[in-house]
Amino acid sequence: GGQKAEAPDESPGEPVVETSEVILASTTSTEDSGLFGEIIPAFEEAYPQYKVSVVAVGTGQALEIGRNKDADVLLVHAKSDEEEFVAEGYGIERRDVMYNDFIIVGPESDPAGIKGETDAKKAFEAIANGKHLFVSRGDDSGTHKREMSVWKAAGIEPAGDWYNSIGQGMGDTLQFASESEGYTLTDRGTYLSMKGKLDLVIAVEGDPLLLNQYGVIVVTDANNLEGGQAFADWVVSPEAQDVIAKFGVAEFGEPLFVPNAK
Amino acid sequence: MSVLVEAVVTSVRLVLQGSEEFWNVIAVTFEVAIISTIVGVLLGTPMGFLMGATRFRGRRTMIALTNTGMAIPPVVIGLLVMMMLSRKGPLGFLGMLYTVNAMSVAQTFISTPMIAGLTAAAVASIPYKLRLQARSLGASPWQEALLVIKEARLGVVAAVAAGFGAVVRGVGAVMMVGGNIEGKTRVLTTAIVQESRKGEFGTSLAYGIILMTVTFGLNGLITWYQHSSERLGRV
Amino acid sequence: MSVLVEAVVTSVRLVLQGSEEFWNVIAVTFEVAIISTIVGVLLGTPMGFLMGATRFRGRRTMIALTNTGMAIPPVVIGLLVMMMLSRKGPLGFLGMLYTVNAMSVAQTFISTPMIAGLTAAAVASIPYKLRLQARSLGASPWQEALLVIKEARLGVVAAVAAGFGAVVRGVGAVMMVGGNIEGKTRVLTTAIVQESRKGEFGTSLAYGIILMTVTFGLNGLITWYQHSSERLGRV
Amino acid sequence: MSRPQSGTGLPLRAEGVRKEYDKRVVLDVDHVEIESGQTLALLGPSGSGKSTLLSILGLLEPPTAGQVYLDGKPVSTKDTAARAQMAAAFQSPYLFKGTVADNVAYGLKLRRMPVAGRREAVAEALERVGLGGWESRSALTLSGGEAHRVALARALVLRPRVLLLDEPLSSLDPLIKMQMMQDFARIIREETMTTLYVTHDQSEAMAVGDVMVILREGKAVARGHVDDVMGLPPDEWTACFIGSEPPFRGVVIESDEGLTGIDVGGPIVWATGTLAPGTRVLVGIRPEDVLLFESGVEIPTTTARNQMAGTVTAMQLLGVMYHVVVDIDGVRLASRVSRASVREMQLERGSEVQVIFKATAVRVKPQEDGRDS
Amino acid sequence: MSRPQSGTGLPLRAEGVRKEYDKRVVLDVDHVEIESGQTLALLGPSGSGKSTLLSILGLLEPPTAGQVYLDGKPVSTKDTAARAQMAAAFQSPYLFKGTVADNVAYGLKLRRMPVAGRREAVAEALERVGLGGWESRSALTLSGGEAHRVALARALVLRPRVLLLDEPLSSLDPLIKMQMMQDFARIIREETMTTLYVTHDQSEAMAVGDVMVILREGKAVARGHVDDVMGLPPDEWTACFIGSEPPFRGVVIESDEGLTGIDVGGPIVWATGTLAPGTRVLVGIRPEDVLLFESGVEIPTTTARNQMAGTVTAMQLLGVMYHVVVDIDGVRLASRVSRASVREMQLERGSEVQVIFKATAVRVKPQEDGRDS
Ligand SMILES: Nc1ncnc2c1ncn2[C@@H]1O[C@H](COP(=O)(O)OP(=O)(O)OP(=O)(O)O)[C@@H](O)[C@H]1O
Ligand SMILES: Nc1ncnc2c1ncn2[C@@H]1O[C@H](COP(=O)(O)OP(=O)(O)OP(=O)(O)O)[C@@H](O)[C@H]1O
Ligand SMILES: [Mg+2]
Ligand SMILES: [Mg+2]
Repeated sequence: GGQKAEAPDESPGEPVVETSEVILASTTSTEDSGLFGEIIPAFEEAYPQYKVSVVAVGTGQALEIGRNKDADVLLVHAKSDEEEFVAEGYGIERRDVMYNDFIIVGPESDPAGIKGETDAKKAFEAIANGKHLFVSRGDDSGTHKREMSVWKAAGIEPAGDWYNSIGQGMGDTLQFASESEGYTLTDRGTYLSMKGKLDLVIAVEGDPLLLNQYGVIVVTDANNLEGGQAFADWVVSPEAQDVIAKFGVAEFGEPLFVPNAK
Repeated sequence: MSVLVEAVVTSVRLVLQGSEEFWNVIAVTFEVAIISTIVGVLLGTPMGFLMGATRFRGRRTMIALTNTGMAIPPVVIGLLVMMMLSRKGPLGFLGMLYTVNAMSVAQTFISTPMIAGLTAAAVASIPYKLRLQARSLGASPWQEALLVIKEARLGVVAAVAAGFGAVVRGVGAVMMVGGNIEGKTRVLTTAIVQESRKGEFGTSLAYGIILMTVTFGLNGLITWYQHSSERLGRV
Repeated sequence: MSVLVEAVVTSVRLVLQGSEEFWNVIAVTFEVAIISTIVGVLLGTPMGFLMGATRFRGRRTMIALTNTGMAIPPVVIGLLVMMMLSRKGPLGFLGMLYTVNAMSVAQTFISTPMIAGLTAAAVASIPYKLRLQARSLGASPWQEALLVIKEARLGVVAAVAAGFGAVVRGVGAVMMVGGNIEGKTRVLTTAIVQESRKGEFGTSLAYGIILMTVTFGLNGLITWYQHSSERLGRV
Repeated sequence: MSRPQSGTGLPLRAEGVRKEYDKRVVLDVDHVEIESGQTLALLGPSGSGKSTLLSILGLLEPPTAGQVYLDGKPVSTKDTAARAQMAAAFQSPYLFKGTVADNVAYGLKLRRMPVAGRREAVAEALERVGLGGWESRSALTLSGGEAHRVALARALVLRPRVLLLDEPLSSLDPLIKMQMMQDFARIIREETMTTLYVTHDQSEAMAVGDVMVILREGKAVARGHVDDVMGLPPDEWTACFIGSEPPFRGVVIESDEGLTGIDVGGPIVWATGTLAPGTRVLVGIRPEDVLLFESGVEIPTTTARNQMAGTVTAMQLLGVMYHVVVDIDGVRLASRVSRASVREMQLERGSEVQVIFKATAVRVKPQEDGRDS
Repeated sequence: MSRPQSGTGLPLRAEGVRKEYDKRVVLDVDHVEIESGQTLALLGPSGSGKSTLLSILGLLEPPTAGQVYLDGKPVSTKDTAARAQMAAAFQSPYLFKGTVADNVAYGLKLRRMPVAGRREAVAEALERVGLGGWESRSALTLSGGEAHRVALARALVLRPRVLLLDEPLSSLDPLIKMQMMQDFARIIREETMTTLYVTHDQSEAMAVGDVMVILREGKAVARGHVDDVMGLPPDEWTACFIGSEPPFRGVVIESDEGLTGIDVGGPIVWATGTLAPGTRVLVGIRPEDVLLFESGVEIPTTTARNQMAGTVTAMQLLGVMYHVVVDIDGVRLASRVSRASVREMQLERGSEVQVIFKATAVRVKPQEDGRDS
């Protein structure tokens, strides 16, 4: 069932392909990375009967949309929440799709002297102790949650003038950090895509603590269950994984995501 | 300000290249804006007339409420409409969420109070005796109301312009209930937000420039109409 | 709609608990709104008078531009102001970005065209002969303008209400130049957006309710003033 | 004029109408009625309630108390149908934005008159108010008088059954005023419109009015046929308001061959008509019928039956003419005297003069007991 | 009145003022001036340009061409200072929102008068227009006449050097009108205000005006002392406008003991004053000075020097009086006759009548060659 929509490239003469809309709720950072520009067309090519509409919002909002069954399938990166979501019965199952990693970026001057550091906890400690400006997304997004878990691991309760929680998207947050010469935790994809416009350099990378796992969830009795299921199945399929592996190489010389579907 | 230059260049390029994508954004933007303005006029002017030109209990409260309506953040309206249209919500069966219609509905909640509140002030400035004069010539209440609105034209048109502006500018609501879906519910404002979020300030401003240019065109027409009465001389 | 219930409960709780945090948000919200409205009045009413009550070349263009100004998305304004105040921008040295003042500046760009455009329509409805009468009694151009604005009071106050509404509702600009820094530049609208991003719709609406309640209070006052002239009877 | 029964077919009638504005009574008229095709001239000083009464009769303002009847049926401000049979022109012309034609055509449009006929009717109405061919002029830039005339045309063009005019000519010059007054008188008669004509100008009232009501502070202090009211004002104030002296009481002493001698307590006044001697009467003479001559001049009684000596007790310049009050052994008469005559006769308070007026100029009214006395 | 040199101390003067509205010339007066403390009565039919001229002299509208002088200095609409010496009351009272007091006090506030004095002045001005104690009434709900009076008070209270009044009394009843006219005449004299008084009512013009200008379609067709213009209207149209007949030409045939006989081509007209026989003169008589009697009646010449037989050629009812035109072997005279007399004498076109008027009523003006003839 589901909402009907015509294929955009429909022209008279050709037999009309009845397509149904699949609503994919994801995060702004994922969309802003441009990934969907690659995989959605590929999927629609493989499954012409489906048309995917991406609704990019905050992670929390995405899950909420899922709970309301306003989306058919989710692609987000907040593992524990995703598992809880499934446990509560809102999602059928959660499958790993890919990962990229978080990095800590900061001003060239690197007042906290953490450049080259590979231990995120140590880096955070340095920032906190030196009360160096730190910008937090503070929007319960996957990125934010990961930042909090790092603080937790470092045993720090971040607060004070140096700690700016701004409740905005990744792009805004990077912008803010760049403008205010602060540190922030970001996913590599967004950072790379904005690098040119920022006065920020990578300070810390490679800590396993900073891996950013993306998962796909089909929403329980979603409006377009078949479509959602089809997308989920496709995105973990070898051909989709292949598309993901290639994405970004052309533009940034390195892939933005590492496919790791089992 | 290299960004500004970039913005202008980009805007021109966008228009000239004119991808289907792009024109779709333009189309949706003004479809939503115009529909919600028209509905806003249909609902708002009568309300405005009632508040401005008649007397009834609770009138002032209604006016205060309307003025408050002018201040409701689009996000809030978006949230409420979304909750209405959500599959879990009372109107879920319509399956309207994340459609252009949903956006028009949400925007109408923005345009209506604006138009109503400002129309009220405009018609209130029409002397009561003029209305009595119309009555004495046989005008029915409806015809009288029509005359008053015609007489208050300058103000009413300004109200409409303001209402149109409010829907053109308001992004929170359309973002919320439209979902900014590429090729479907993406409009200029949501595109602007997304681009600026990505730090693509140039592109973001480019969309802004396009939006403002079209709006300026429309306002040109409105102003021309609004002041066509001036040929009748100064009163 | 359990969310609505949750929203009401939360809003009450927020007010009763009244964390410093919370009151700071309220304070900043209305500090910015009121400052930018006042500045908007100071700049907008004279502009409105010029456009509505005088004749000069390019007047209509100016009106069309002002009406367009009513439609500029706050995000765009935010972007531009941000580029001005950016460390790389011409006014970077002020170090004003991400401060409350920056927000007031940005919001003023929103309130001014609104107030100017609507004031223009209001004063245009005042008969020219009335102004001649004032002149003939010795009114200087300034005193004449003052009288016209007093006579057009109903419309002008509505314009101010609309301007206030625009700054209260507009989130894009303050988000962009204020940064929504917790405890510093966070205002109700930015909080609303943030909460809805988190999917905390209840809390989000709670803030909305609080914003609307205060605004309604203020509008109550405005309306009362606006119509206090009615004791003079219907004209 | 005795009060008619309710439900009579009088086109327009009102009973016990009162209007208060925040407790201040500005109008309180126990009854007023206009017979079909007649014109009621409503006079009264500024602020006496004329316009208020007009808008109540026009079903525009609800009275605080009282009832308006149209053709005997009670009507209210709600009755759009009833109001559609009326048309009013207010004291100040509230013209609508647009051209002169737009304004005059407004009522016709509402009545769904076809365009062609409309254009014709508008042209004619404008012609009538001396603005022929002004159709396309903006209504907003007219001169005071022009605007008033457009407002007038806007009402006249509807040829309503009931016409309500509030000082329609007050802003016009005597020339066009006279011309239009006669024009009114004619069309009102032709179309048998029932008309309420508010004015503060007696000559206007006399020219167009059949009957007349004078308001004073919201109360009707005089009503009746125009000539009666003007000739025999019921009281001092009314007399003063219409610029004459109050009538005086007298007794018929002889009456034959159409001439009646009346003892007014002092001089004998001769009037035309026949009345039984002993009849108590009210006698009034309009100032413009009274001539003053130097005492001692001989005038043949064939011309002016009444000749008596008197003393000037008061003089007031009314623009072109003087209003001179003469006392004839206790009887006060007013006279209109030209500036020139005043100069030549060197009139002043106390001057001895000869008062001369014609028998035909004397209005006599047998005195019913009660309010007149 | 000969044209004064530029730069004379005339308080208010304008030269060659012309006003066009989209190419239509609505005003074109080559010169107009008011002497200090004098009142210029501006008459003219509706639409003749009176208000336009007023707002040009009041520095409110710029003329299309021409120049206004205040005390001989050229002034323009820009000169707020010059305008501050003037005050105007328009044809329709544009009252400001607020109370009556707010309105009347407006000009005083602008002039920074202390509150106490202000209150007093306002009270007095309101008293003057018969609205004493109305301070706190809303200005928006006044009756037509009341509003006009407030507008008037608003201008009078300023005691300006130059006062501009546009039909100030047109919406008032004769009673208060007269009273206020005399009041004006007095204060204008007391305060030596230089006044432009627009009106369409001759009696008003004669009561308050010293000099007089009559406009017709934007042109000044008559100017001069009020009595001259009214007595000897320069042309047919003006005569008709002020409700008399045009003067006729004659030659003095004898003149002694202050009496002058004039041959007007047919009858001999006797006037007061002395003039050399043979002088060519213009002769005018106001209608209200002319009495009509049945032919054959004897009137002693002591009273009315001029007695001649004539034929009624035209009659028109002007409300209270008839305007009767009589032809005396080719000379046309107008007379005012009361309705009663008309009834009695059974006047109608063609009736033979005796025309009687006093020598003092005859205006004589030695004829300069040129425009008058
Ligand atoms: N809305 C109102 N509120 C209070 N008083 C009012 C209102 N309308 C009229 N009045 C008063 O009622 C009285 C009568 O008003 P109305 O207009 O009938 O007088 P009028 O006879 O027409 O006088 P005019 O000849 O000056 O027009 C006036 O004193 C006026 O001030
Ligand atoms: N703004 C304008 N545009 C076009 N025509 C105008 C304008 N103002 C006045 N007129 C015309 O100029 C002429 C003179 O107007 P004005 O008001 O001076 O006449 P008026 O002598 O005062 O007449 P009234 O006695 O009726 O007031 C009128 O015919 C009027 O229609
Ligand atoms: Mg009135
Ligand atoms: Mg005028």
